[in-house]
Amino acid sequence: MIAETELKLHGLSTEEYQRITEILGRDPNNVELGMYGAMWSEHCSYKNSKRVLKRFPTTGKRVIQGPGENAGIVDIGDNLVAVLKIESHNHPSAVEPFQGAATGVGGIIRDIFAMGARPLALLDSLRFGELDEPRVKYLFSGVVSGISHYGNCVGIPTVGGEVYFDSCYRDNPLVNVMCVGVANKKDIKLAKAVGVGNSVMLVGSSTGRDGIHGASFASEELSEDSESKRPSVQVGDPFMEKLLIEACLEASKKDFVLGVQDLGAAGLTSACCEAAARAGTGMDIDISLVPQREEDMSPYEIMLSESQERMLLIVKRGYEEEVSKIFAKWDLHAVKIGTVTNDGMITVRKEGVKVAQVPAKSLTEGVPEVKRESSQPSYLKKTAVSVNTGINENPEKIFLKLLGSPNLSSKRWVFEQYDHRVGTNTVVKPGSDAAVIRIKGTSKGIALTTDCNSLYCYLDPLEGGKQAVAEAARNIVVTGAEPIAITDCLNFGNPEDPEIFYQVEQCVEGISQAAEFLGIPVVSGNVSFYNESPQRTIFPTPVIGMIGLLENINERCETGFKDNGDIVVLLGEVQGSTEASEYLRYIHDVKAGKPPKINLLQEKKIQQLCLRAVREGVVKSAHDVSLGGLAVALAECCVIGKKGFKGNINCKNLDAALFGESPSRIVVSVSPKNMETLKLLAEQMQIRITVIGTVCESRMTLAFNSSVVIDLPLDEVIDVYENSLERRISAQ
Amino acid sequence: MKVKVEVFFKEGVLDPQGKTVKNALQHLGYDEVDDVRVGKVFTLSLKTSDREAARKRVAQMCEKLLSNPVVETYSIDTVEETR
Amino acid sequence: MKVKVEVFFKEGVLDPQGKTVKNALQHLGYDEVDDVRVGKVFTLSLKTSDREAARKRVAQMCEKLLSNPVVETYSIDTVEETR
Amino acid sequence: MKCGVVTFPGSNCDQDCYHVLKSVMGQSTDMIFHKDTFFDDDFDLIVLPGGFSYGDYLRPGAIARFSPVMKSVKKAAKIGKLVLGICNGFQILVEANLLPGALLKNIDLKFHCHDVYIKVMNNDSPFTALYEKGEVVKMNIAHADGNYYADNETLDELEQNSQIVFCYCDERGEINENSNPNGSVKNIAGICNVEGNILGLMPHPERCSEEILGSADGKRIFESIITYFERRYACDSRN
Ligand SMILES: Nc1ncnc2c1ncn2[C@@H]1O[C@H](COP(=O)(O)OP(=O)(O)O)[C@@H](O)[C@H]1O
Ligand SMILES: [Mg+2]
Repeated sequence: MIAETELKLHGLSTEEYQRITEILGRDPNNVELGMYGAMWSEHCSYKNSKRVLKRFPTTGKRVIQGPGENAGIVDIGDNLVAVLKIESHNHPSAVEPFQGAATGVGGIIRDIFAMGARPLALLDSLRFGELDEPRVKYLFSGVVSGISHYGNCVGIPTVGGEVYFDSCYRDNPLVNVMCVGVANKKDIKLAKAVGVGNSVMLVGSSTGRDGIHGASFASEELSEDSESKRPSVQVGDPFMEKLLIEACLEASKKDFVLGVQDLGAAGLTSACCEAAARAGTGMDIDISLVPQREEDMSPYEIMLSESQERMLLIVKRGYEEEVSKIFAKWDLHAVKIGTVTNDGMITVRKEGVKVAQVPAKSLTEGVPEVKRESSQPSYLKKTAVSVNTGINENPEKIFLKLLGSPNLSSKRWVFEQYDHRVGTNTVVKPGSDAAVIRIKGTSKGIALTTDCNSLYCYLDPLEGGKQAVAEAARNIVVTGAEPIAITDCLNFGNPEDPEIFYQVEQCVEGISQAAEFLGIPVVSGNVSFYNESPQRTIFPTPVIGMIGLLENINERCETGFKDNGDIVVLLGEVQGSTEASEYLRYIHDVKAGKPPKINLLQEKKIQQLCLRAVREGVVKSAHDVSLGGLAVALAECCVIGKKGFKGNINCKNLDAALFGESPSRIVVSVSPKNMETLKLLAEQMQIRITVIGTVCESRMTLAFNSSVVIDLPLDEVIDVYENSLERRISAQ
Repeated sequence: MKVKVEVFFKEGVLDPQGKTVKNALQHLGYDEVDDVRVGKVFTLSLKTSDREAARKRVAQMCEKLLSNPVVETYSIDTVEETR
Repeated sequence: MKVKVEVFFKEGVLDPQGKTVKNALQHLGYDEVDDVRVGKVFTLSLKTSDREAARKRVAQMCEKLLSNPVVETYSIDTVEETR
Repeated sequence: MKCGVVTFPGSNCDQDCYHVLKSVMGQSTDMIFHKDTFFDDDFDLIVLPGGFSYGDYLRPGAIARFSPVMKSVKKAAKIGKLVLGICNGFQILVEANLLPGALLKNIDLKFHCHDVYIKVMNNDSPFTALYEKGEVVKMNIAHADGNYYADNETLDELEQNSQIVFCYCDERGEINENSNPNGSVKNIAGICNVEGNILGLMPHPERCSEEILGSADGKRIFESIITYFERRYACDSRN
């Protein structure tokens, strides 16, 4: 029997070791132990979350590929498909923000072109501690430059994302990256090692000692010595990735390329066993054929290296030369390292001599599932109190404070460091609710967004899960697109803690209820646990990545007000709630209260109304009301449209009226001649709408029960919204 | 006092620049080039006259700012008194 | 043979990286820092044993590729035989 | 008119340029791979597109200038064909000594992607004839190394020969420090050679050639080029 300390090194439990000996009928050797350790880590095996994830609705008339492949696929008509996936790179970014984030971008892109799709857009969902700390600034600017470095160089526009700051992310920032691609339906490649006797070829970068144990690194909490876990940090080579994209997409078009699989966490081990397991085959590879960057690498190191920018191809026997030619054009090597077998085993050799042999399926599915306890977190008793603050300062001052706060002000400083226009497809640029890219050669467009209100998830995981989906969908709908698919990234603390596991279960339940009700399937996703340090745990943060389809891109709509004299109308309830709001968190430093409840039927109707009004050209602008409430939403319409606003809200509480939050609300602007049509539509759908003002030239004036509470020149509103983040960062 | 600091990626860490420059040189006919590593070099002019103290302070600067110990190593190359 | 090459901006060409590093260092309390220049350093491993020939070839590489004579100067720092 | 768009390893605006020339402008357009060469007469216009050739490792454009295709580009330029370098293409032209000066890191060391206003300083060129002199147009920039540098002597020459084609300015056409996004000397955004048949610029006209993308101000560069060749061919056939 093996020492427990050695098992720990591989991240395996005694029970798991037992299981391995049963599977093999013998003790595993060191290489095999390493392979199981990596594949059975939470990051690769989902042993803690599998059962919960089954809850997601994953089918629908457009779904071609749900969870289980490198990325999800949905039909968008005209023989085209959209391919999408989101992934976390939290721990690497905490240790080395620039390279951690950069390699996160590289990894998610490979998942998309592995399926034969050309990556068309990236989104990044980021969360950090409070910006006044130098270390947070360092992490934040490092992550942003890492994404900029990699994404810009590979030539995929980063068109959207989110940035949120709260002290809970101080030690453990979140870096989630989503990629969306489009392919001809017939060009889709699955990562299956089919056809006994076919060749397994490795392409891209040579293999070094970098990133060994990356999977297990991502599967434990950050601690004092995380910084010393050097090998887990890899350096990305976006230039190589760009060549790899072009060469792989060229190869994918060929019939003799049967399958494509990226090398991500657990490197060659994971690529081989996943491709073989999916096809029910085996693989016999010789690691001495693997191009190596460093000398004297052991089989263990080669099998577990997480060197970036590598792909595995399954090639019809006899066509290896053809494949090599395609890669040579791009100055890349394509090397045959083995063959597909029918024995279901992953056999690893070194110069012909067997160094490991394990059943492929046992690596991907054999892990003993872990049943986690769950119990309602005790903090919920404390936070579920209703907080009555009242406004104790001049509302205009509060408004400006909020508008210039890190979470609400424009993220221009971030997205202007990203090339968001390469590809000449970006029709709605970052800064709006959802980005819209066009699909050349068609009249279609795709809307994209990522969303999650993690404070809601913290204060009410079920409600938070629902609202993450609803908010994402609302962001899609205001552009005129119909939501068609979800990819999710579940960021949580240590699932071994029953209170954390409760958050996981509840959030997933909430997401599932909303996704089901709104009819949007979950087609791919990623789980990231252990996001905590000894000092703090993150808010539960299930990020929802969503795409929507515009059949006719000319029927799109944007956030900004358009013309003087247009009528500004609120779809939905006027009164918001300050509980669990950003206003309460930022201005009053209170993270408590019950998030406003969402009525999914009401939500669905509002979305349908908005979609119709946009598509039929009834409204000229549409913007969803979220963090910061109505006052902030109106300011955004003004800033983005470079127009003023004059209006009045009749309501009970001043702070709830201005800054209160509540789901199912959308601000639209309508030309007076279309007002009747909008009223009719709303009546038909039984939605309450309220006229709250008009678009005007250059002031933002807002009254509450007919007395003016905000009256500011547009230029000042623009300046505070657009430049506050940059000022905060450059202030030393 | 002038101090020169060099910062390179650690051994074993991929150096994409070095690799690309090596390929370019080989393409240009410099076949004798076996390997290239690319690093950064800083020349710091300091208002100090104490050599040893300077070296210590610069080592701190390297740890804190000039290099990223997670992926890079630094070396303090020369310490030169300015005339 | 290992050859080290350094490339810096010419005097007179603004070095914004140097300026940024200087400011950052001063902000961290290293007030003795008067000036910082940032350059590139290359370590070339060559399959040659002739020191002088190596130096000449490397000078060519510098002129052609490693430096941009419009804004940069280069210096061949050390030539070291590998054991 | 026949157009060629070069793909270097790491080019990423090559397809964008192809799209505009072919689908928006309706011109016969081919892609040219960096390893290939071509005959002097194959193309009237050769575009060196934006992107990160060779990852911009070392210096932007430093390695791409040695590509085989650049020999053909030089020869074509010599006999008066038009060469348009956009962003990374501009950087390559400068490294290849087809245009004077150098492009350094942006003064704030950051990548900038946003719209800028640029002023047309010279409309007496095949690339800009359809603009008014002094006209202010809106285009997108997206670069980390667009800080144009040249020594004083070179700058004098550029001015004397009217080689400065575009300068960054504000909405009203003022050329000042506030409207300079990257630190370029004299706010230079684009220059041409003495003969006027090679243009390099940092802004991306191909991203600004369709209203749906927010601006069509860049389209007139391509229209100017087309007009130039229509006239030239008309002349040729008359002679
Ligand atoms: N939260 C989730 N929701 C839906 N599907 C998920 C989720 N997490 C993982 N999956 C699916 O499980 C599979 C394995 O995920 P992952 O290991 O992250 O992919 P990869 O190996 O390509 O990085 C993928 O098909 C992914 O879409
Ligand atoms: Mg994958």
